[in-house]
Amino acid sequence: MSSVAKMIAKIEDQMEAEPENPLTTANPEHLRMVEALLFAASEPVDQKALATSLPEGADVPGLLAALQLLYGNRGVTLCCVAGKYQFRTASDLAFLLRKEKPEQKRLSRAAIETLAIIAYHQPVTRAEIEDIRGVIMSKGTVDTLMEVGWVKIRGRKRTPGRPVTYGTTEAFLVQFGLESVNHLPGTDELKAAGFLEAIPPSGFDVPNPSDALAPDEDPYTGEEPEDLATGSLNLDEA
Amino acid sequence: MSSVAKMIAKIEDQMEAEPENPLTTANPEHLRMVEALLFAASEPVDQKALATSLPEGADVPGLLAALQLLYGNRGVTLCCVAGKYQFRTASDLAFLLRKEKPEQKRLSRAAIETLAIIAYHQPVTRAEIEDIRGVIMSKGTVDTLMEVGWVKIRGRKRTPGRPVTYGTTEAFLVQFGLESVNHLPGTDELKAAGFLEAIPPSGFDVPNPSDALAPDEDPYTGEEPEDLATGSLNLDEA
Amino acid sequence: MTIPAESFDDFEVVAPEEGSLVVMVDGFEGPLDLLLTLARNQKVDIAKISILKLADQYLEFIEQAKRINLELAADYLVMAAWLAYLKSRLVLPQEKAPDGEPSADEMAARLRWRLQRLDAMRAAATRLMGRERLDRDVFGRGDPEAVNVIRLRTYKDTLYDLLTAYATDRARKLGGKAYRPQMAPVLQIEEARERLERMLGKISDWSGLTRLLPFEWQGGARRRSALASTLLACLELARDGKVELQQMAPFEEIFVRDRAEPREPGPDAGAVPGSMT
Repeated sequence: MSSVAKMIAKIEDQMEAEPENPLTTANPEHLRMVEALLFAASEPVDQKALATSLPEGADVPGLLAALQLLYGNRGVTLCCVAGKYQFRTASDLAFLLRKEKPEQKRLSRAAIETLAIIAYHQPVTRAEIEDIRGVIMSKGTVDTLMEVGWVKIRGRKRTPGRPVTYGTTEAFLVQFGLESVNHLPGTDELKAAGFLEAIPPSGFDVPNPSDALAPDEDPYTGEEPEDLATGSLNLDEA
Repeated sequence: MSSVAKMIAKIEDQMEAEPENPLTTANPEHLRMVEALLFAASEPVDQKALATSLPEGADVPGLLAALQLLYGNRGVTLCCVAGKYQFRTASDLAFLLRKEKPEQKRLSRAAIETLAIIAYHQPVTRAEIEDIRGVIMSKGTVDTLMEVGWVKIRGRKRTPGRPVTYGTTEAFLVQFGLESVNHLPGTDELKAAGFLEAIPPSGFDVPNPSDALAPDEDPYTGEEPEDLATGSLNLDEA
Repeated sequence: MTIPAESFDDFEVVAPEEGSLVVMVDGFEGPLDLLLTLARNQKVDIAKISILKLADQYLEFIEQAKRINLELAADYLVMAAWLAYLKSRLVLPQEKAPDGEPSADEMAARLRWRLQRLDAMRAAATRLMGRERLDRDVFGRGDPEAVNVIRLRTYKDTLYDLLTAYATDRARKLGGKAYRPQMAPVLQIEEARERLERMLGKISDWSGLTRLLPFEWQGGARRRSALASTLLACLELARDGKVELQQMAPFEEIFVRDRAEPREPGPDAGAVPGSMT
C-alpha cells in the first residue's frame, strides 16, 4: 500500500473509530467553503468572520477541526494564531521556500593584502600584519576574511599577552587553487612571473609559509576570551 | 456515511481500481512538497521550477496529476494556466468570495471584441482587426488592452510596410484560466468555419473600413512606427 | 424604424431610442455592425440571409438619417454606395461580370461571410468574457508566503590578485618606489613624426615650423629638442612626398605645407630659394 493510501486509510480509521470525529460530522459543502475562504483570505480569519460568510447554521468550530484533521500530515497545514485561522506551509518544508541567489564579489584592497600577508607569514599576529602593511588594521578586515572562511585563528604566540595567530584555511587553498600553503610562489618565482620588479627593494624576502605549528606557537583552544586577547595585543606588542 | 467519508472512499476506490492511478504511484513526501510549493506561491509555477525545488528524480507530471485528483472536488483546485500550475478556489464558490474583492474595471465593447479577435487570430495586424470588425480602430483600444497587460506587440508582419502584429500575453491566459491559446473556447468550430483563416485577398470587396477615412479624421501617420506601418499596409492592399 | 440592439453581458450597448437616430448611430460600431444588427432583424440564419433585403434596409436607414440632417461618418456612406451598386447588380439579369470583378452573387456571398465572421467573433468574445476569471470568479492564494532569498556569495579573487596584492604591498612598504630611470627632456623623432602626420590635412597652407611645436614643449632645452625633432620629422615627411618645405634665408623660419593642398605661391611668390622638396 502506498503512503498516500495509508494516509487516507488513517483518516478513515479515525472516522470509524470515533463516530464523533469532526470529519464524520462535517458538512462537506461547508468544508469546501471554509477551505476556499481561508485560501483566498489575505490575512488570518477568525471564526466570526467565517460564520458571516458561511450559510446560516454552519458549525464553524467543527468545520475548522475537520479541516485541521484533513490537512494533518499534508504539505500545507491549518494554523490557528491568536484565535485566527490560516493555511501555512508545513514547518518541516520551510526549506523549500528558500531561494538561493548567487552573488559574485571581490575583496577590498585592504582585505586581499591582509589575506596575502596572512597566507605568506602564517602564523602571524595582528601586530605583525600591521607592521608589514605599515598601517593599523581596521577591525573588520580580519573578521571579513574569517567570515568568508579563508582565515582562521590557528593558535597563540608564546609572547606576553599571548596574541592569537592567524592562518589560512582549507577553503582558502580551494579558492586559490593551491595544494598547500608551501605551494605559494617564492621570491624568484614571483620575479619570474612578473609580480616583482627585477630588482626588488632590499630586505624583500618571502617567508616560507607553513601549516605546522611554529616553535613559539600554542594551538588555539579558545578558552581565553578571544576579544580580550586580541584587544590587549596592541598594547603588549607596541 | 457522511459525504466527507464518501469523498475519501471514492479516492480509495479509484486507487484500488487503477493501480496506475497517479495517487497510488506518487511519492507522498514529494506530493507534500509540491503541495507546499504551489500553495505558497503567488504566481503560477511551471514544472521546471518545481523540478529544481524537488529532490532529484521526482516525477513532477505524476505528482501534479496526483494533486489534481486529490483536490478534484475540494474548495481549492489545482489549475493549469499558461502551461503553469496554480491553486485556485473552486469556481462554484465564486459567490462566496466575490464580495470581498473590488469589481474589475469594465472594458468597452470595442475593447472586448478587439481582445477576442487578437486572441483567436494572433498574430494579427491592426488592419486585419479593422477588417473583421468593419470599423476603424480608435486609437485607445489596443492601448487599453496593453495597459491591462493582456495584449502585447508580438512582431512585424513580412508584408509591405512591415506592420506590427499583436498577440495575447501570459497574464491574459492566467486571467482567463487558459492553459494556452490553443485552449480558447470554440477554437475548433471557428477554425472549421474558416473564420480564423488569414483575410483573403480583397478584390472588389466589401468596403474596407480603412479605405474610408472620414474627412475629419487624420490618416495614420502618427509618430509611432506601428501606426505608420499599418497605414501603409492598407495602401498596399487597396 | 427601430433597431433592437443585442444585449451582451459585457457589452455596453447604447440602446437605441425611438426617433433618436443620433443615439442609434452612436450605438453601432461602424457600418458592418449596423448591417449585422439589421441582419439579425431578419430572424434567419445569417448564412441564408437575403442580401437584397439587407441592402434595402440599410439604404432606408441612411435615407432616414439624411432626412433629419444627421451627419453620418463617411464609411457609412461608402457602404451605402457599395450596397446600392451591389443591389443594382443583383436585380439586373445576370451578365458576365466586368473583367476581374467577382459576380454579384460572389460579392453578396462575401458580405454574408464577413457578417458571419463578425457574428462568430462576437460570440467568441462573449464566451471569453464569460469564462471564470481570476480575482472575479476564482481566487489565488490570498496571502502567499514569501520566499526567503539566500545570497550565495562567491568571490572572484584569484591567486593572481593575491600575489599582486602581496608583491606590490611588500615592495611599497620596503623600498618605496621601484627604480625608474629619469627621462631626459627629449622629444623623440618618431613621436614628432606621428604628431605631424596626425596634423596633415589640418595644416593651413604655408605654416611656420615654430608654430607647429607641441605646447608642452615650449621652454628652453625642451623647445630646442622639440624644434630639432620636428624639423627632422618634416624632412622625413618631405622625403616621402607628404609635405613641402621652404625657407627664405638661412636661420629664417621654415614653412611647411601639406602636399595635398592646392598649390599656391609661397610667402615670397615665385622665388623658392630654399626649397627642400
